[in-house]
Amino acid sequence: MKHNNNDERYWNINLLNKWFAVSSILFLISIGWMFLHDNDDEFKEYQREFRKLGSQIAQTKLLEELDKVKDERDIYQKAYDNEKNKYDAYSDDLDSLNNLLVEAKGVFYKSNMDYLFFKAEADEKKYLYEAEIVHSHHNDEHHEKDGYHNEDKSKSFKYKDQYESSLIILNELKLIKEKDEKVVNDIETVIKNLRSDLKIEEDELNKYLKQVNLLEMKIQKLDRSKMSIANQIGDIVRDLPIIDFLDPYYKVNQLVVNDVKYDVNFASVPSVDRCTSCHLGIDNPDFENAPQPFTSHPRLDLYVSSSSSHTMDQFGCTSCHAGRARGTTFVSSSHTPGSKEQEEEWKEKYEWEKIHHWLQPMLPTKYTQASCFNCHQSQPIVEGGDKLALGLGLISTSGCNNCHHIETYEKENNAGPPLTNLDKKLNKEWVAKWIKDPQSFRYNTWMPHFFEQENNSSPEMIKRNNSEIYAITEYLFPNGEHKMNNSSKYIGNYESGEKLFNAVGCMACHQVKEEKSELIAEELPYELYKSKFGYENEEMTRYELLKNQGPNLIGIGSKSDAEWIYNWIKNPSEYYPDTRMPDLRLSHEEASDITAYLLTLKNEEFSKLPNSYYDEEEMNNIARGWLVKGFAEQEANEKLDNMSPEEVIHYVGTKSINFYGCYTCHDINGFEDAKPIGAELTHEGTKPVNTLDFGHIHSIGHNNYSWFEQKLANPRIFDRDKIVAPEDKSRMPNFYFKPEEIEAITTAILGFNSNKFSSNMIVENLVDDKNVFKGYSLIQSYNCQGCHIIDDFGGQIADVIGSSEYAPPNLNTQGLKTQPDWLFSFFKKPITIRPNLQVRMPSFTMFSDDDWNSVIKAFQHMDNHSLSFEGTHLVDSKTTEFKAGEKLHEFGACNNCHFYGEVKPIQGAATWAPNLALTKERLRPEWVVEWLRDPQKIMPGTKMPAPYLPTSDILSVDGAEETWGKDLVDLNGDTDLMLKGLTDYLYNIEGKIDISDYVREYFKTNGYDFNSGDDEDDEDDWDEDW
Amino acid sequence: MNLTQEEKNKLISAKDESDWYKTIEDIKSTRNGLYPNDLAREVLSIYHNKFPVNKYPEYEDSKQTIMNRKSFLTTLSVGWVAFAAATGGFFTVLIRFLFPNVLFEPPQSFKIGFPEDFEPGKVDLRFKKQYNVWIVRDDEKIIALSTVCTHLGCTPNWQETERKFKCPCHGSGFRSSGINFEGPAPRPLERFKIGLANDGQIIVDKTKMFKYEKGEWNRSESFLKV
Amino acid sequence: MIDNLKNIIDYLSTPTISFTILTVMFPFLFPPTDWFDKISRKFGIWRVWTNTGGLILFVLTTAFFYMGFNDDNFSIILNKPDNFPIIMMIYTMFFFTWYGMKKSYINDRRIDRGKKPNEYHDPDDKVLVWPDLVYIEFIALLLFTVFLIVWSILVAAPLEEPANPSVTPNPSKAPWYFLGLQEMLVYYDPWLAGVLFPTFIILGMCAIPYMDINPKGDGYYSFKERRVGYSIFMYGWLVLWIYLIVIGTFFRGPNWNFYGPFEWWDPHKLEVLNNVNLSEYFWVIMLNQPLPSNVILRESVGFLVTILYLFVLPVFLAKTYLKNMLKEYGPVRYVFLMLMGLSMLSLPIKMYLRWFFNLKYIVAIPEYFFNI
Amino acid sequence: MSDKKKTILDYLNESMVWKSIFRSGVPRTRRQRMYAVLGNVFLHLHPARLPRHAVKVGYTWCMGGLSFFLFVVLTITGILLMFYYRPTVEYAFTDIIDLGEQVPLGIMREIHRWGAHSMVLTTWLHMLRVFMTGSYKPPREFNWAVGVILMTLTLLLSFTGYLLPWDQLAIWAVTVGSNMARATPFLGHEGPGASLLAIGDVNLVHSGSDVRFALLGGRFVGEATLLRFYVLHCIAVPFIAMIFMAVHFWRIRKDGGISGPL
Repeated sequence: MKHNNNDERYWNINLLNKWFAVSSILFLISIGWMFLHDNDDEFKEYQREFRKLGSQIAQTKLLEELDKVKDERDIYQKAYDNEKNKYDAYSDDLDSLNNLLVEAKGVFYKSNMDYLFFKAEADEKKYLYEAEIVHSHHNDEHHEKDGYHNEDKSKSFKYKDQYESSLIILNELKLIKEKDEKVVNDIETVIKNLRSDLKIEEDELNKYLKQVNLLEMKIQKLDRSKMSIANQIGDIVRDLPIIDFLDPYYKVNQLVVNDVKYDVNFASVPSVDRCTSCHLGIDNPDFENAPQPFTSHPRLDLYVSSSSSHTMDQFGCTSCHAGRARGTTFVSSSHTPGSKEQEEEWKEKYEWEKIHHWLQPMLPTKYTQASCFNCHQSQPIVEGGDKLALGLGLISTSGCNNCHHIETYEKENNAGPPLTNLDKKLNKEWVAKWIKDPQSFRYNTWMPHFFEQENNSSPEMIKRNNSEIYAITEYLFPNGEHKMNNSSKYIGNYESGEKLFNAVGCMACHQVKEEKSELIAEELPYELYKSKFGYENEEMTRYELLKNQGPNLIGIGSKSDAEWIYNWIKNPSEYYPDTRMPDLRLSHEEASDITAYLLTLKNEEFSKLPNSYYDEEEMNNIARGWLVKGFAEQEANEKLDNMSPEEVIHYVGTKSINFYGCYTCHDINGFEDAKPIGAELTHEGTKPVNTLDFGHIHSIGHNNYSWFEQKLANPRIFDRDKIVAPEDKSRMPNFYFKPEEIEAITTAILGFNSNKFSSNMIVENLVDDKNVFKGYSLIQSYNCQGCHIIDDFGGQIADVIGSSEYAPPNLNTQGLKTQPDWLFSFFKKPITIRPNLQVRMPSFTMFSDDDWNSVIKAFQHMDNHSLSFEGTHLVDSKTTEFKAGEKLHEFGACNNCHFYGEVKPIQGAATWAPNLALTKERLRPEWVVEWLRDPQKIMPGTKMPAPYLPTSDILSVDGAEETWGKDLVDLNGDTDLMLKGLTDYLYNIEGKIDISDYVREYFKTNGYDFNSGDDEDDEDDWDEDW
Repeated sequence: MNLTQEEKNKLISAKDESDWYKTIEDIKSTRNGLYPNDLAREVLSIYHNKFPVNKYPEYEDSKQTIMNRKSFLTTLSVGWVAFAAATGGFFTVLIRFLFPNVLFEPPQSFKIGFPEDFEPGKVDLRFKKQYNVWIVRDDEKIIALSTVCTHLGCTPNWQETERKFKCPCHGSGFRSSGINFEGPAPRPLERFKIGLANDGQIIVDKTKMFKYEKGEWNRSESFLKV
Repeated sequence: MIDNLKNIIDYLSTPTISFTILTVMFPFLFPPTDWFDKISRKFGIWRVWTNTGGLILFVLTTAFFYMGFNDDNFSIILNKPDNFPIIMMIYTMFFFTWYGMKKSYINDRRIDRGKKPNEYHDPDDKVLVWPDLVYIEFIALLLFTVFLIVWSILVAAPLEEPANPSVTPNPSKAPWYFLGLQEMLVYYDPWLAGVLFPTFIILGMCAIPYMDINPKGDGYYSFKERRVGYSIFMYGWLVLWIYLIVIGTFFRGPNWNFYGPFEWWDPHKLEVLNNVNLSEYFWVIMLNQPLPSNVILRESVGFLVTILYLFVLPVFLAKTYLKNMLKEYGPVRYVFLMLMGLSMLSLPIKMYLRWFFNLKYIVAIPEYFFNI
Repeated sequence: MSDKKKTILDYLNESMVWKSIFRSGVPRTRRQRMYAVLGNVFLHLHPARLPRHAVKVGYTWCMGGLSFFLFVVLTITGILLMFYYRPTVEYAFTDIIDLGEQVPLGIMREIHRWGAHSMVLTTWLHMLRVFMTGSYKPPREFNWAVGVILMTLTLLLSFTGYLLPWDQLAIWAVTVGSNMARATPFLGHEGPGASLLAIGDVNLVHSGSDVRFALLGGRFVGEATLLRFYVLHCIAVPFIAMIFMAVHFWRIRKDGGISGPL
């Protein structure tokens, strides 16, 4: 062929070469791009920044540290240099010694090798000899079976002699070895001794400079410019793309938290938290003021640190904060902005966007406390969980969990009083006005507003609501209304009534508070449907909530009559067996005085409000509307025609009560078995957002917590711009919550979720006796903390009484303090313990024995003490301690304040203190010892002084025995023994135990008038007199 | 199977393209309809001379620079170098993919505190339960001993009065250094890697073991000098 | 009587003895030179490769296993389901080696007499694949399937306790086909026995056709025409691989101690393992000195020996005994063959050094994991 | 012929469907027999005609064929086992128990395991035969090398499968086997030279970055190893083995069919 080059070819080879070159280069570029893309991680940026920051902080600390050691460093350094010089002077000796050592070591090496090798051989001989013995026994058995006895006991074992002779050689070798070893050791000791002084100084210097050295080491690891060249190269190489698996500095940090589960529906898998890839300073207090994401956790005492109760290892991050734990970028970890502004800021800064398809976005910081509920369900009041506790308190007080079933937070009591026998208490007019507008009577009532809301304020709806209220009222009074009876036999002296009201303990749960104010609403992210009746001045807190256990009693005189009030306070459970109001054991006189006082509290304006009226046509319309829901229209009309007006009213009443769910909070005849009307909230916190009906409201964030906030702020708002039949309108009433309350309740709702945790994380499972939690919940729902400080919280009544000295006692350490069986009997039948108090422990007659036991268990749980029964404390009155205790007691003049049975204290009633004869029944001796050691520690502010205990110095003075007595001197200042002696003495005091009658008589005759705060200065003086 | 001169002339004298194709058909039919490659090439070259079109300029270029060796080498070598590098990169992907960025293994190394936390001459039993390690400090060094008896794997107990680890199962005894001296244990206890972390704490790494009988106790990682 | 026999077998199967016996016997079974061939024929050793020899081999093996299955100790090992393949391996290896050798000897005799080997005339006389080959293949597959199914029905696959990384079984063994390597670990460090040698094995095996430039014996069973290469391969294959697998499977018990087949695996058994490095021999025992702290100086003797063995010896041989070989094979082949051959030979050498001189390492630098 | 009654087979043979699949009828004539082999993609592994010794079992031992057959058996039983086996530390062991206790025909596990052991043996014997007949000699030298690689792959397949039951036998066999990888020169963290691969304090080869780690997916045999070995066993190694097998078989034909004396 002529055209060889082009034979059977179509394409020009050069062209193809070019194409090949181009495509190969593109291939190469794409591969390179792939590597770069893989290496382009957001967290690495943060880690680089953090490294810089860490080195800066270490640098500053180093400077501080250097400054600190500036003065004395030279002293240590000099001492070291001195020794070093001395040591260097020995260098010739050292060299020859080292040479000797090398030689000796050589000798020893060989003799040791000989020994070890021969030992192995001897061991083998031993094994062989053993095997031989075993073998011969085996043969013996064999022969015995055959009836043949081997007479020859001294069988010859082949290895026996070998083994035994080897032992002799072994021992010789051992001796040689040990001799050689000793030579080596001796030389080493000499060398060591030469060095020992230097070593001491070196250690001293290093110890002194420990912090400096550590910081320097740290900086060397962090700051590249401080490294050796090899390390600098290594530091660059280790993080190069592709080989960054070898030993990278920048890497994903993760924590597998086995006890926290992420629910993937078919199974639950352990949570894997990568948050610390960027939040690098979270567990390091040095980074307190560092910018995010490096800031240390604000509560390292409670969380994250290894000494806290929620260690990072066990709890990780997302157990509390939620979010997409495996995410390694700002966006992919599903951060949630707390406000619109933050959202805008994030969009700007991080290109933040909501992660769709992720059901558990991070909780905004203000709602983090919701997660406490995951584990602390049964014991929700925990340190750092105030907001959640307030939310839960509000939920049970407002009765949210009456209408809404919440599996994990079920209702314990009806939020409202029973309406079963209203005819003994109220009249229809008051009731109707109340239903329509509860706050017009009491601006801070817990009863919510059903009417005059956004979706029922049109004239037609007002007309309809009037008829509904009329029908409900009629339904509630089947037997006619209450006849007001203000007979004088119920009315005593209102002035002493007011005093008593303030002193005896009513204020633990009730207040009489008229002041109110407009709500100054800051810019809220939601629309608040405000109350026109004003709000409480104080910000709502858990502590405020204690005061609102019972209703504010303003206007009570306009509500009911003397007869009912008198009977109610005299014995609350007679009218309402399930009431939480306890019996204060008021005498007739006391009760009538208080009644007189309460009747003076009037609300005249309420009386002037218009009453509801009967409107037959509207009533029929409403009835028809409901009938049509159940029957065909014609049938419905027929039914309606067949009803008498009374029947129509009854029908409308029934339907309305049903519709508004009145029965969920109040007992109402005919609705005993009716079910709650609200949506179940058990898993509300993790309900997907798309199942929440936002209606036409677009002004709020599209996430669950915004919806909850809005719903609470204006429950009817999602009906806005919708066309809805009256029977289908949303009907959640308005509680006129304040913004802080809305936040607290939203926190709690977010806590009602379906998150999964291992059972060993749930607090309830960590306690042997589940009754503990019943106790906690009783303490809460019966408002014990209204009077007492329990678990460092509560005792609000002290604010009213003025002086904590005359307020109910602080119950910290209660679990360790009293003997459980005594406490139980005290609960069942309270007696006077502190004779100088006028406030009294009420009788909680509604408590069963079980309940009381639970309360005792709860107290014990708070103090980690769980004994139900304890031995009697036996006292030997012949011991030295006892006698010393007696002496101390004498010096202490306890009888100045304390009762000894019926023996009155020397000082006046104002300083009266508990009956010491009661001690042996009431208190635990271990606690008494601690109490005597430092009363202020257990009960801050107590008037009880610590007994004076002579120190050994004082007791060793000549003639001390005359002053202090032989026994005390013998104890020679041993505090423990002295306190034990004193305690023993106290347990030996005899006398009457219950002095209630005596004290009551005393105050009846002498009056009780020292509980004003003015006396305090005098008492302080008295304190010092001691 | 080349064109005859007559056929060539016929083709060259073709008036226009339609005439050209007619001629081609004729030539084909004279050759039993065969139209082999060589023939086609020849025909095509005549065609290109006759109807020069810029449609395939590179084809014409190739005639002028049939074999420019230098350019051939450069384009092709660039191509191959790039291809080889990229393929190398691809295999790097395969290898790099085998090394995950995070590990889900339970941590095998752990911090146990500062050297000062350990008293000389004491056997520290605090880490026995969680990590199966005894920390022993003598005058010179700190070591981390495995708590697994070398006989049958029971866990010995430390007896302070006799200063020995005694195995409750079969009575093997070990000194605080880990050396076996009584009972059936065949070997001394194993030691783990021990060292200092950045923050000055001691770090014990259980992935690395040191056996006395292999002479590994001399290795610098098997003890921490104090 | 039986007990004594068992004791004798136990004794004979000690690696020292059995390996020596095998190694000594080997050149007479596979005679690489005329001299060995002569002896082999003189004492009738070659008769192993006849029907009678095969029968004796079979009877002996079967008798051994029969005794084993009836022995309290050996039956425990033999009855492990995973050890059945090794029994199968022993039988098939014996049989096929014998069968191939028998055919080789027959062909060798034909060639000696100037005839062509048995298969020579076949290619002129081709047969159809369908149905001859297809059919016998089909039948073979069916029979093998039957064999597999029956085996599977009779022997359940083993399943021990669930995996537990903190409880190490004693002994822990690799899968049986790697036990040769594990056995090598007794004598060499893992970087050699576990990494370098396997690599050499694979490389060397791949290289066989390129190294064996003997054109004879292509396509038919034959021994004599290529007896040197043949016997080297067979030594590597049968002794250094198959035999080591058998040792590893049957004769290695707790603590990797050796146990005779009929011996009880007593975990307390002690063996003297007093191994000394060459450097210790030189410095401590010969020169009565401690080991020098300089690593290179300390191991200089070992390095010297290694260099002598690996680099000087081939040069020396090339100049003297193997002059012809170098000429015939060319330098590349020669160097490669020497490297592979000396590596292969180093295993038995190290074994004997260990057994007779307790030599642990020739070069011992544990600091860098470099032990030879 | 026409008077002879047609059998069902004949009808079948003449049907359009049969013809479309097999092209020729029952191979009765020489031509048809050769066509049966040539026209069948599977039988086409073979030539149409062979030297006589190639059909003598005494010469071939049939070990190569059996090895391939076992590969097929193992593939089929392996695929079946994959339906019931989950390669996780939670389930692997119990799934194997269930194969023995409740899975219908769980005996597939036995067939798979014993088949695997057999395959190691048959490849070894195949190699032995090829050596004994000198069949590795030119022109088949390359195919011998491919065969050696295939044998190595067979061992790897068996080794990776050994771990999957996740019992003591498995985990320790693999631990012992994979421990050798840590001694790889330079690439294993306990191999000679590895400690030289350090820059300053940065140690490049350690237990978290060496070849053993790449093999195990972790520092010790654990969850990641199980998954890795599962993938290697079920996909990666068989995939590579199939490529090499294709080359091996193709080269047998291209190198002149079965070996024989020249």
